[in-house]
Amino acid sequence: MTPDQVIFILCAAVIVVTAIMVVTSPNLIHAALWLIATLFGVAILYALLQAGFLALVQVVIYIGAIAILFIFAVMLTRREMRDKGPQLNKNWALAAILAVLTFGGLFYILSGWSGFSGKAAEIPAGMDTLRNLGFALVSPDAYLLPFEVASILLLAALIGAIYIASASKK
Amino acid sequence: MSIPLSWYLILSAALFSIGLFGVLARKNAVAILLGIELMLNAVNINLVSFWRYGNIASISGQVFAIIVFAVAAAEVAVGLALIISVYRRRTTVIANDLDLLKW
Amino acid sequence: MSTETIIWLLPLPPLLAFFIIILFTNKGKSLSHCIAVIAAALSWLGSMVVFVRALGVEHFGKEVFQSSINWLPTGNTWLKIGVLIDPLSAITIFFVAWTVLMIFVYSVGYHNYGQPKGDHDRKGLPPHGATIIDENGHSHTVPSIEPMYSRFFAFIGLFAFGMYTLVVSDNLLTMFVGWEIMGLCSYLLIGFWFGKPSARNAAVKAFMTTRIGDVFMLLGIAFVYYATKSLSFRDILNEHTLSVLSSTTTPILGLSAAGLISLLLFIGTIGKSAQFPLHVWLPDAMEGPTPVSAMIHAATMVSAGVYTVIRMFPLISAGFDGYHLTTTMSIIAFIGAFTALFAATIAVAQNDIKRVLAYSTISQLGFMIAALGMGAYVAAVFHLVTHAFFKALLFLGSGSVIHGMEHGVLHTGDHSVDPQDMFNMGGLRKKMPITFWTFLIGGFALSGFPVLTAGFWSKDEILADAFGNGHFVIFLTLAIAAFLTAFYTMRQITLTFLGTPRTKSAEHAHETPWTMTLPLVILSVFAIGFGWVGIPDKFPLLGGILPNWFHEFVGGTLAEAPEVLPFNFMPLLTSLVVALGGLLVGWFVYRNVRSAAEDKLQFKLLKNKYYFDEIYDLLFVKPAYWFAETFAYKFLDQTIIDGFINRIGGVAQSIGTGFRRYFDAPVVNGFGDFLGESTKRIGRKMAPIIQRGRIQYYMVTSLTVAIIVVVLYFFFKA
Amino acid sequence: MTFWNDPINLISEWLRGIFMGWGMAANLAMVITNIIGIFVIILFAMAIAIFLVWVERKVVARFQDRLGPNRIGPFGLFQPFADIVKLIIKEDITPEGADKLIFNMAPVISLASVILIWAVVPLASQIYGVDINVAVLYLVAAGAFGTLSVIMAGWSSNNKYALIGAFRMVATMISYEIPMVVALLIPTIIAGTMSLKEISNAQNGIWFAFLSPLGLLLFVISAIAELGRSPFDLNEAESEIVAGFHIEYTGMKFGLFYAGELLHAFTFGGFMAVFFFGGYGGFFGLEKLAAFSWLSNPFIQMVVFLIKALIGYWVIMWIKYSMPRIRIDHMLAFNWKFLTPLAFVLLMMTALLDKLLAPTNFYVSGMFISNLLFAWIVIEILRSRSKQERAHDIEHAEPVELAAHH
Repeated sequence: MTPDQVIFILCAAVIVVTAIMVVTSPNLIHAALWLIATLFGVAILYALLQAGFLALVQVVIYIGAIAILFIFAVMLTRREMRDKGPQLNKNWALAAILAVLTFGGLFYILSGWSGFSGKAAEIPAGMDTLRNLGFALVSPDAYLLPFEVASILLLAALIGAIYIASASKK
Repeated sequence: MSIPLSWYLILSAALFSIGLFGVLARKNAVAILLGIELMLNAVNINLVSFWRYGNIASISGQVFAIIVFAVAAAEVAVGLALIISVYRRRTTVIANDLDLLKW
Repeated sequence: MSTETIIWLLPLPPLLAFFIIILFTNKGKSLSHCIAVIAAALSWLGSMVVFVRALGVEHFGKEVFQSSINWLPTGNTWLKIGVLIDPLSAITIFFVAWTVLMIFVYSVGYHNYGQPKGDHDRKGLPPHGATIIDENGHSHTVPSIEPMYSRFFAFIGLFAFGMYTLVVSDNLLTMFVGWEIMGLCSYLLIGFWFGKPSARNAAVKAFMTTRIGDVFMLLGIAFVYYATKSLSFRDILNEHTLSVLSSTTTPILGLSAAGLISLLLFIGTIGKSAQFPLHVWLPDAMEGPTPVSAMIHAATMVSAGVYTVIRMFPLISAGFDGYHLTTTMSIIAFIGAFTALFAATIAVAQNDIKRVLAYSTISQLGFMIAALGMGAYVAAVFHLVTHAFFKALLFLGSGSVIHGMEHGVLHTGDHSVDPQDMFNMGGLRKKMPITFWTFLIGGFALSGFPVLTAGFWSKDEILADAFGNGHFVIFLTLAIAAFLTAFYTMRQITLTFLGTPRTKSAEHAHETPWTMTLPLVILSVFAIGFGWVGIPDKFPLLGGILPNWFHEFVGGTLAEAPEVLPFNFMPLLTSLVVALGGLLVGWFVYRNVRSAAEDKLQFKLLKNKYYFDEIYDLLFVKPAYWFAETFAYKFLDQTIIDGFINRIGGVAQSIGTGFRRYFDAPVVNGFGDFLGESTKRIGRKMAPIIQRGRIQYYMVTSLTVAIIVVVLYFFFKA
Repeated sequence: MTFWNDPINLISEWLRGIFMGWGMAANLAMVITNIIGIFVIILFAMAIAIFLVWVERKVVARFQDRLGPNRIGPFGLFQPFADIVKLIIKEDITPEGADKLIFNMAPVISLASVILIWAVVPLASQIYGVDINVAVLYLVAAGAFGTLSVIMAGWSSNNKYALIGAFRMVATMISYEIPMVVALLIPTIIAGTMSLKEISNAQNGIWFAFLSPLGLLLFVISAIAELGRSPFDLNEAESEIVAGFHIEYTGMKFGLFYAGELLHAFTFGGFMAVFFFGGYGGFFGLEKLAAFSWLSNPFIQMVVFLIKALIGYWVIMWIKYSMPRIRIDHMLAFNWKFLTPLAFVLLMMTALLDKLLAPTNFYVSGMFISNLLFAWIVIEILRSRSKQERAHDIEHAEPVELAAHH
């Protein structure tokens, strides 16, 4: 076992356990905090995959913005927090079976794939993936258009969120 | 890099399934969104690991992941806004109570 | 700046103007028109630079200005978009830039800039006039400013953007985008005075009619993409692709792929360029403000239709050996020639000054289409350009006339006088001299007044091509159409400008402001001068004085330059006769047509000629009227075409009734009712179980089904 | 490689040599060395934090015309240790109804978010935790944990004042993060890198403070808001919500928050130095002269850096103790309606000018003057706006009912 593998296994364990806590925790604030732990684990995975930029973006966006937003939303709808009853609906058993089936199906399909246990090549020395990413995002030959479209999407979401959530004027 | 691709894929499949369970089984709409976030993260793990284990020079995987970030942020913003708006009108965020549109 | 950069930027200013006006300066009238005119001027400037640089390139057809970018990833390849200026688009951008700029300037005057606000003007209706009180205490009624002044400039800005986009495109996709933007704008602009029901209907009609063509065009584009995996002109129109396309057969009519594609694209043109049988929208489109008519009829939209066919000419002519027309070309030539004649006959019987021009436009476009159908590529382009100039001139001139008449109407206060009816005019020559002279130049160019005007050279070239290539039927048809053209043009000029005023309003007509007359003057320069760049080398006396620059320049667009036909006196003679004859006849017939001819001296003086008038009336006018009224309009248009359509409708209706009574009601309905009822009953029973309105149940259900399907798939695959 | 010009590497090589001498695998030795390095950095940061307690108390006393701590040790230097002892022996209270785990984790995360940042702080050209190429982003990411700790503390305390304080703080931090990130992008653009070390090196010729004074101003303002210090200390506005999100914390848990805040402020002082004042270097080319080559010594550089950071910290304190508090809505409006647009325009301007002016000789002067010009324009706009508003207010002012004269 190399240090990489140790880190991966620790991370994976954290991710899976916390993810299960996210979907089962009866207290929504706890669920949101568990989500943060999950997301942090995923960020470490990115770092392990040598995508440092994505790891930090993951932390900034998910933990710094999205998770906080979740906590805010939970607090703004806090009457639900007092529901001490079950937080799962009636067919949670069916849902669990479906989830397990999905996992099994994905595993089955993936395991039949030739590249399943592929090894990663070393990133060649002198290749700056961050630079490549930056150029890819602003080059018309690559992803300039999707990038711009994403910005429009964010703008639309911003306006839409403000409009929807603002108190209706009567 | 001594970790085979399969580890990442299995982890991401597991995360995806857990998220799916959350989406299907949680009562609270906010919790459903939490589940969706898990699923999106699972997708992102896949994208980044395919980038790392595939052609590194082609940066597509990372770009896609970034776009997923953007979409996730947009989705959360609008989704939570909707939930808050619904909560204001109906004082509930239980997804299954919101069943007025059945006819 | 590199030429390519300029070309990329050409469509931008009008678009920016559109957004700026719509979003920010809607309130400021002078600011809005300044922005719009400056935008048009910028595009004009860019176009001129591009054009001049294009002139400086030797063998410009081989070396073109071209640049493209990757736009949309499609699997492993990219859908590229880009710009292309070759001789054809260079010449097109030249006249588009000029006419568009002129129309923008003209619009300032046309919409009464600088006049007071109307007394009871409302948005969506033409201005009704304003009452002002001068320093002496007299109250006058004067034209009032258009209430939606800024909006108009925004719309025409967008329109100009569409046209520039279309012209500079190097591929069918962006061209189609420009095409559709213009379709939208023509809808918005024809229905600009949406308060008038007629304008509303006309807008809808124009939109719907052109849409028919557009659908086919889109099919054609899809077919092109399917067949060649590209939409770029340079890719489609090279010899290899063309030979592949022309040797591929399709199941429809036994056409080759090239033939079918060009036919589909041509149907788009039929709609856009108002060819028979989709011409119906164009005369109605006169409901829009006059600059719009000029935009639509001369500078942009209808030209766009012809431009497209010309652009796709190599595709259309794929398999053409120079003498025997392909099926597609025959269809195109037939429709063009027929439209030319058909529309000309109708134009003869119209009284509305703009309607005459509308039919005339249809007819002239028919000329171009016919020329193209015969393979006379250069002639078609030539006529497209000259026609754009003189028809824009005529439309703007007619707008000026109407404007002057409206002035008179407001002055007299007699609102029963229709300012567009030519029989209410007369004698405007003295009231509106600039308009008269420019209109005269435009009219003569339209009729093909020999040697001097641009229309003569281009029309002559079409006739020469028809004659020289042995298409005598087409030649004859076009010759008659040309005669009628000259005839109704002269009729129009005579009724409008010559003689004496027939109404009080005409007496008080007034020359229009400089913003309207300046464009007329500039355009009339082109209406005369532009013909001289295309004088055939072998033309007697004049040939060779000026080199036939146009032929060489535009001919370079095609892979092999079209050959210059040997000179023949027959078509020249014909065009001389029809042009001069038509003009003369028109003048003779109409110079004295007026209700009250009290002046006895003049009456006596003209008596003998009046006798001729009778003969002419009997020989030409009556038959022409009859032909126009009874045959073309009542018989052909109403009885045959409409009758055919009605008959189809009737037959379909009776079949439908039969079906309804004996099949539909008992069998289909019975079964349907049974099915519906039982579905409903099942639904009622199932609804509480399945349709609960609960999102998570739906998700669970659909996921279950999905998993089952996947499992089954793998199960059976294994 | 001697101790004087590369101490960290020398020590780590030496340690690794020792571990491998004990028969450890190379990998393991590396991991253990790294862990030791991490501890060293944490200890260094904590030691600074202890020192800062004294600095803060001393400075605030002088601002308020007092003497400050002066009993324990020379100049009261050992006061912090007395404080620590006091905090430790105090009763550790967890309120009734609090969410215990979260309640106890919040101060840890708060301090951790600050200490995390120290991993990338370049104390000197050879003394730093790690030099990563996305360090600027890393700062923001670490800041996200600070936000998290605040909301955790506020929520888990089961106290409405704490929750209100947390909400205010989070709203502030999320909002002011935007201008701060944009302000950080300005040195990034000028230096063309996100590595803090590279940014420091890029200022050897000229400090970025001269290239982008407005960027510096933006950064200072948003950093203070991010810290939640006066005039942006709505989160703990004593007169309104008692003490904000850490109202329920006692003993060392409060101590952690307190230390975290002080260290955070000092860290931002350090970032001011790194991003705008040349970091450990920035001697305007002086170090190239033979007579001044000692300036390139890592220990000298570290001292220079710490002095610069302390000056930055002092500026932050100066503002804190001389400004009154701003109302929460004013503060958010100030950010969204003024600071954020300003930051974006400034960013675009900088990016554009950086590209345009780079090949010319007017680079420095052009950047500086353009900033001044821009500031002038903004001030003019503000002035005309406020004039309009005043006019509007006067026009719509409610007439004051005067007491009737008898």
